Amino acid sequence: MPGPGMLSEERAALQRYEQMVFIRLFEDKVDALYRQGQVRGPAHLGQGQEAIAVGVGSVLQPGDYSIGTYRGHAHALARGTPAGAVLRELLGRSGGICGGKGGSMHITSLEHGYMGSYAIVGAHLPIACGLAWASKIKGTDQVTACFFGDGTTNIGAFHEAINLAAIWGLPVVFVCENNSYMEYTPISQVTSVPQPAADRAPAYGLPSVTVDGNDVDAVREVVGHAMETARGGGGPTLVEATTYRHGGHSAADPADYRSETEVASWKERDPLLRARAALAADGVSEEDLEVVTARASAETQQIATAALEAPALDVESALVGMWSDGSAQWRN
Amino acid sequence: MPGPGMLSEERAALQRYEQMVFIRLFEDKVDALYRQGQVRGPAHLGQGQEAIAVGVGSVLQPGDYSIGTYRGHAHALARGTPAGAVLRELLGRSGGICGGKGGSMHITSLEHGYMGSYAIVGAHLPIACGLAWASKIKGTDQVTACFFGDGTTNIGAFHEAINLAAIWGLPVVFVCENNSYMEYTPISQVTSVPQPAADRAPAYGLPSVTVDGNDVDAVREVVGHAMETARGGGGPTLVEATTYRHGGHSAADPADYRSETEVASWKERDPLLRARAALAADGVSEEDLEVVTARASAETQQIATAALEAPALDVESALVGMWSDGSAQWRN
Amino acid sequence: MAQLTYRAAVAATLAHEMRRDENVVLIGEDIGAGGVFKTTKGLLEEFGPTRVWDTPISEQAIVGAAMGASMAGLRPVAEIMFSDFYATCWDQVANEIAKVHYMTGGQLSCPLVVRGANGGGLGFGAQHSQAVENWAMCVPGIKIASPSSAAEAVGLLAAAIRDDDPVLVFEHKALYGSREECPDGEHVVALGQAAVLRPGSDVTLVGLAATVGLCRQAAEQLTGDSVDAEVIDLRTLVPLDAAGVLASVRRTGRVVLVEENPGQLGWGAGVAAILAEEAFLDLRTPVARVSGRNIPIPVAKGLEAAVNPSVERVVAAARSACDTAGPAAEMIRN
Amino acid sequence: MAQLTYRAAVAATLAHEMRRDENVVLIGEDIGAGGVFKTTKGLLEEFGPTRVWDTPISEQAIVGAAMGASMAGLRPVAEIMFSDFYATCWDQVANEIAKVHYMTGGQLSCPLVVRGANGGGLGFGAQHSQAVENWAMCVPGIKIASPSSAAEAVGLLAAAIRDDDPVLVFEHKALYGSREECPDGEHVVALGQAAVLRPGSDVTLVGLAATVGLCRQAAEQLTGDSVDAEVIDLRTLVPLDAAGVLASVRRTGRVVLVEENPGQLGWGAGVAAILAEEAFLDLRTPVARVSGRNIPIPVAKGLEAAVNPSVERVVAAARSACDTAGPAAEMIRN
Ligand SMILES: Cc1ncc(C[n+]2csc(CCOP(=O)(O)OP(=O)(O)O)c2C)c(N)n1
Ligand SMILES: Cc1ncc(C[n+]2csc(CCOP(=O)(O)OP(=O)(O)O)c2C)c(N)n1
Ligand SMILES: [Mg+2]
Ligand SMILES: [Mg+2]
Repeated sequence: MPGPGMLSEERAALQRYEQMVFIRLFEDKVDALYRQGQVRGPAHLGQGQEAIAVGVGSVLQPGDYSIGTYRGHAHALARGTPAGAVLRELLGRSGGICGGKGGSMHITSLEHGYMGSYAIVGAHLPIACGLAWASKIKGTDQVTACFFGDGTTNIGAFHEAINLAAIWGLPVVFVCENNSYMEYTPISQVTSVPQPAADRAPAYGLPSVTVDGNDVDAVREVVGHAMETARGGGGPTLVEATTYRHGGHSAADPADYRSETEVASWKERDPLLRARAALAADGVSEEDLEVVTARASAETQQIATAALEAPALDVESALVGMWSDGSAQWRN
Repeated sequence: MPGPGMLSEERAALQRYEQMVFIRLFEDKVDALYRQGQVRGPAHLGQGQEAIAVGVGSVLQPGDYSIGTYRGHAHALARGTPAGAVLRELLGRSGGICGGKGGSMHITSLEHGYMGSYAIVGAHLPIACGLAWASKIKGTDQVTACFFGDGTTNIGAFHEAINLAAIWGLPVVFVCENNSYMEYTPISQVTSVPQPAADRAPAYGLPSVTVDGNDVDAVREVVGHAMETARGGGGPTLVEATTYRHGGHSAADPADYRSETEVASWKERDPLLRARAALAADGVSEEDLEVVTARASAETQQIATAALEAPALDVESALVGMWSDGSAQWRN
Repeated sequence: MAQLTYRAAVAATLAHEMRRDENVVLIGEDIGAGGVFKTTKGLLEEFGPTRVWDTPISEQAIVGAAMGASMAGLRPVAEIMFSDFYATCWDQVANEIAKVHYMTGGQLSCPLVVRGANGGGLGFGAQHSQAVENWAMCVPGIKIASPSSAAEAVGLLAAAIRDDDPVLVFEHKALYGSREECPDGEHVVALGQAAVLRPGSDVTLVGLAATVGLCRQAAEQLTGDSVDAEVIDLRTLVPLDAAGVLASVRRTGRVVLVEENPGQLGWGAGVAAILAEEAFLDLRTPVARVSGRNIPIPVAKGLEAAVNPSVERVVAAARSACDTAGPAAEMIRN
Repeated sequence: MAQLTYRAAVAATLAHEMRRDENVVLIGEDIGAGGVFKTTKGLLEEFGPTRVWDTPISEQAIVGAAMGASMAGLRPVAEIMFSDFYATCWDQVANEIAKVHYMTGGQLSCPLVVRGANGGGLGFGAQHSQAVENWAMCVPGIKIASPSSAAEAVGLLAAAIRDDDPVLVFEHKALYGSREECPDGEHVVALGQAAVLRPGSDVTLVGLAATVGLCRQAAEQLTGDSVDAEVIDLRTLVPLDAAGVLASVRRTGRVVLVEENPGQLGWGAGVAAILAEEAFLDLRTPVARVSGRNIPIPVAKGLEAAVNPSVERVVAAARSACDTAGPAAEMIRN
C-alpha cells in the first residue's frame, strides 16, 4: 500500500502503477510457464500495452461493462478479476475463472463487469453495442468499454458496430489499441488510411480521437472524457491509442518480422518506465516505487505457486454446462 | 436510329436517351406482367434510376466488367444484354438468360461483361474486387463497375471491399445509387453520416465524389473520369449518385411509407425528362425524340409478346448444371 | 380462439410477450414498418421505439447487439429477414452466441431469439429460399424451432422467448398466409416435444414446418392404398424429441423423413442416423428420406418444384416402404 | 520421394501448382510471412507479390475476391487461417460461391480453392478448434476435401486446384506436424475416391482427416480381440464415395463412423443415413458412430479429450458391434 502520508490522487496514481507492474509480471510469468509447456493452447500477451488496460480500467465505475479480445489478460485484471483464477484457467487447473473451458483467449469475469474475451477478430464489437444498448433501454448510466486491435478495423463487424453505436447514440467507448501489427503483417500495409481507427471515425460522424497509449495518464484523461460523454447521453467515441507489443503475436511467435531497432525504440517508450518517471517527478520516492514492484513480484510468485499446486480439473465437467440450466442434453 | 444528319456525339446522346426510354418501358412492362401474375418471385424495378445504369454503361468498354444487385435489369440491359432473354428469365420461359434458374434477382450476361446480379446485400462488392484484382494480375486494362444501393453502405462487406480495393489500387469504380431508402426505412435514419457513400470515402483514403444520378451526362462525366483513373492504374473511386426509385422496393410494395409530395418532387426530376430536355436544347427535334420513344415501345411490346409465347422450360433442367461439367452428382 | 394467419400469429405472440415482459425488445430491418413479411405489424405503434428498434442493413450488428443485450439481462428478439442471411452473421450465431455460456464456464447467458423467414416454394431463388435449419443443427449450443402452423407459431415462439438459452425460430415463408384457430391468451409449446398429428400403424412420416403439410396430404392419399400413416411434426430440432420418433417407428416399423434441407446433410440425416443406431431391430424396411435435392434452388415454378420435396415423393416413398408386393418386398425382413 | 510434414506438403503443393499454372494465385492473412501454420513458407520469396497477396483481416473480402478472380479466369487459392473463421465469410462461401454457377445457368464458374486449418486437439478452444466440414456439407455446390496425411495433402490439394469447381480443403491442424514420404513430381488424388487403408473382414471403420489415425490405431488394438477391421479414409465428402463405403459395409456387415463433427449433425450422420437407406439388408449390427460430443470445445487437456473422439471410443464401438457374446448380440439378425 502506498504510504499513508500521500495525497489521495498521488496514492491512486501509485496504485495504477502497481497494477501495471503487476500485469507486466503476470504476463512475464505466463510467458515463462508457456515455455515450460504448462499453458495449453495459445497465449497472447500484452507486455508493453498495460497503460491502456489500466488507464481505461481506472475510469470505469463498478457496474460498467468492459469487453475485449484473446489478448485480454490485462483487461480482465484491470477490472479486479482475481489473478489466481485467471492463471488457473490458463493452466487448466481447478479454480480457473472459466472452469478450464475458456482458456487464455476467453477470460471473463461477470462479477467484475468484464464481459468476456473473444477470439474471432471483430466479433465483440457488435456485442459491445448490445451491452450499451441494454444500458440505454434500461436507462442506467452504465458505460461499456470495448478494446480491440488495429487489425480489427478492417473487418466488417467493426463497420457495422460503429455505425450502429453512432446512430443510436450508445454509451460505448471503442478503444483501438494500435500496436502497428495484425499478426505478422504491419497494419500500414493493409489499411487504406494511416490511422486505422481515428481516420475512420468521421465515417461515422464521430471526431478523430487519438492518444498516446503508453501514457497511462493521457489514456485516463482521453477515455475518461469519452466515458463522461457516453454516460451523459452523448453517444459513443472511437479512441485510437498508439502502443506496441514487446513480444510476439502470441507466446509462440518469435516476431522476427520486426527489426531490433524498432523493438528497442518502443521499449524506450515502455509505459511502465513512463509512469514510474512521472511518479518520481511528482515526488514519489524510489523506495515507495520499489515496494510496489516487490509486492507485485511476490504476489505473482505466490499466485503461480498456488496455481501449479491446484488440483486437476474434473474431466466430466467438460460434458455439462452448455445450457443455462447447467445441462448439455440436446435430445431425449 | 437517330437521323444520319446528326453529329456523332449527338447521335450517341440520342442513343443513350433511347436506352433509358427502353429500360423504363421494359420495367413498366415487367411491372404490368407482375401484376398479371406472370412473374414468379420478387421483381425489384428501377424506374427513376435509369440515368445511372445508362451513364455508366456508356463509358464502359467491351471487355470491361460490371456487376450489380437484385435491382439489376437496367444494369444488364445497359451492357447490351438481350432484353428478350431477360424477360424470358423473369417469366420462367425457355430462352431465359439464366435458364430460369436465376430469375429477376440474378440476371447475368457473361457475354456482355455483366458478371451477375446478387441478392444478398453487399455480397458482390468483394466479388467486384476480385474481378478487378484479376485484371490487375493479368495486366489488362479492364475496369470493373460495381453498382449498389445506399443501404448497402452499412454492411460489413462494403467496408472490407472498399478497403481492399484502396490498398491494392484495384481498377474498380464503386457506384452507390442513393435512392434514399433501404427497403422501407429512410437511409438517413440508419446511417451515421448524411452521404452514406461519399462521406465514407475518406475512411479509405479516397476523395468524396458525388453526382446527380438523374443526369445521365453528369454520370457519364464523373464515372468516365473515375474509369480512366482506374484504367490508368490510379485505383478505385467510390461515387455516390443521388437518385430515387419511382415505385416501391419491389413490385409488390405499395411504398406507402413515402409521402406523395416526396414522390412527386422526384418525378419532376425524372432522368428521362431531363435527358429529353437536354437533347431538345441541343437541337434534337421533337420528331426524332418521338421516333425513339415509339421504337422503344414497339420493341418492348414485341419482346413481351414473344416471351409470353415462348415454350415452357424443361423441368428436368433443374436437376443438372451445378458443376462446371454440367452435372449435379454429389456422390456415386 | 381467433382465426389467425401464421404471420399474424407471429406478430400477436411478439405483442403478447412484450406485454408480459418489458425485457422483450425487438431489433431488425424494416420491422418498424411492419416487416417485409408483416410479422411485426403494429408493434412499433403499440410499444414505441424503445422496444422496437429499426436497424441498418447490418446483420452482424443486429445479432451481436441482441447477444450483448441478452448478456445484460434483456430478452431481445432479432429478426433476420430471410434465413439465408444468417450467412452474413454466422459468426455471431455459431461462434459467439452458441458458445459463450459454455466457454465462460456458465458466467454469461444469452436468453435471446433470432427469428425469420425460412424455406422455399415462392420463387425467391437460390439466395432467398433455403431451409437452413441444418446449418444451425451443425452447431451445438443453439436451440432450433420451426413451427408448422399458426397455433404452433404462437406456442413455439412464446416458448423460445421465455427460454433462458438462445433459440433460432425458423418461420416458413410459404406458411405465412396459412390460417388456423389459435388459442387466446397463454399458449406455450414446450421445446423438445414432437407432436403426433395423425396416429397410424403402418408407417411414420416425420416432417418439420412446411413438410408437415406434405406429410399430412400424403397420409390422406395413402389411405386410398389402405396405408395407415402416422404423421409426426418434429417442431424442434434442438432439443430433439428422438424418443418420440423412436417410439413411433418402433410401432410402425417404417419411416419416411421429409425435409426441405438438402439430403446431402439435413436434419433428416441426423434423425436417420439415430434410427440406424437405435431402432435398427425395429425397422421392417430401410429408413426412407425425402429431401430437398442437392442443388441450389431455382426460380422458375416447375424447376423449383422439382428440387423441393413434394407430396408425390412422400407418397411414393411411403408406398415403396409399405408395398410388400412391390420392389421393396425383398428388403423386409421381420 | 521426400519425407515431408503435412504442413510442408501443403507449401510444396502450392509451389508445384503455382509453377505449373500461372493462374494460380494465393490470397490470405499473413501468408507472405509464411502463414501462422507455415503452410505458405517460402512462396512469397519464390513467386513474388503478384502471386502471393497478403490481406487485411477481411475474410469476406478474401473469399469474395477469390470468387471474382476465379470468375475472371484465375485459379485463386484463398487461406482461411482457422476454419472456424468461415463463419465470418459464410455468405461468400455458402450463398455466392456455391450457387453462382447454377443460378446463372452455367455462365459463371468458380475454379477456386479455400483452404485452412480445421479441427481440434491442440487446446485452441471453442472458437479455434471446430471441425466445420459439416457446415459445408449442408450446402450443395461446393466440394469438400480433408487430407489425413502429408501425401494425401499433396494429392488432394493438387486435385482441388485443378478442379473447375470450388473446393474447400480442410487441413487438420493436429496433423500439420505429422511426417510421411511424399511422391515427387505429379501426385494428384482424384476427388471422390475413398481409400481402403487397411483391408479387413469384420467391421468397417470410416474416418476423415485426423479420425483416420484413430481408426488405424483402433484397428491395431482390435487385432488383439481377433477383430479384423477395415479402415477407410473418406478423403472427400463432396463428391462422396458412397459406393466405396457401401461396398465395404456390405462385405463386413458392421460399421463405425468416426467423425470430429458434433454427432448432432455431422458427416457421420450423412453417411449413416445413406447406409440406413441402402445397406439396410447387409448390416449385421446397427450403424455405430463415434462423434464429437454435442458441446462447444473446451481448452483444458482432459476436457478437450472428453469432447473429441478417441481411439478408446472407436475400439469400444467396434467391439460392441463385433462382440457376439456381448450386449450387442441380441441385435444381430443375419
Ligand atoms: C476473423 C478472424 N480472422 C483472423 C483471425 C486470426 N487472428 C487472430 S489475432 C489476429 C490479428 C489481430 O490484430 P489486431 O486487431 O491488431 O490485434 P492485436 O493482436 O495486435 O492485439 C488475427 C489475424 C481471427 N482470430 N479472426
Ligand atoms: C444481407 C441482407 N440483408 C437484408 C436483405 C434484404 N434487402 C434486400 S434489398 C434491401 C434494401 C437494400 O437497400 P439499398 O442498398 O439502398 O438498395 P435499393 O434496394 O434501394 O436499390 C434489403 C434490406 C438482403 N437482401 N441481404
Ligand atoms: Mg495489432
Ligand atoms: Mg436504396
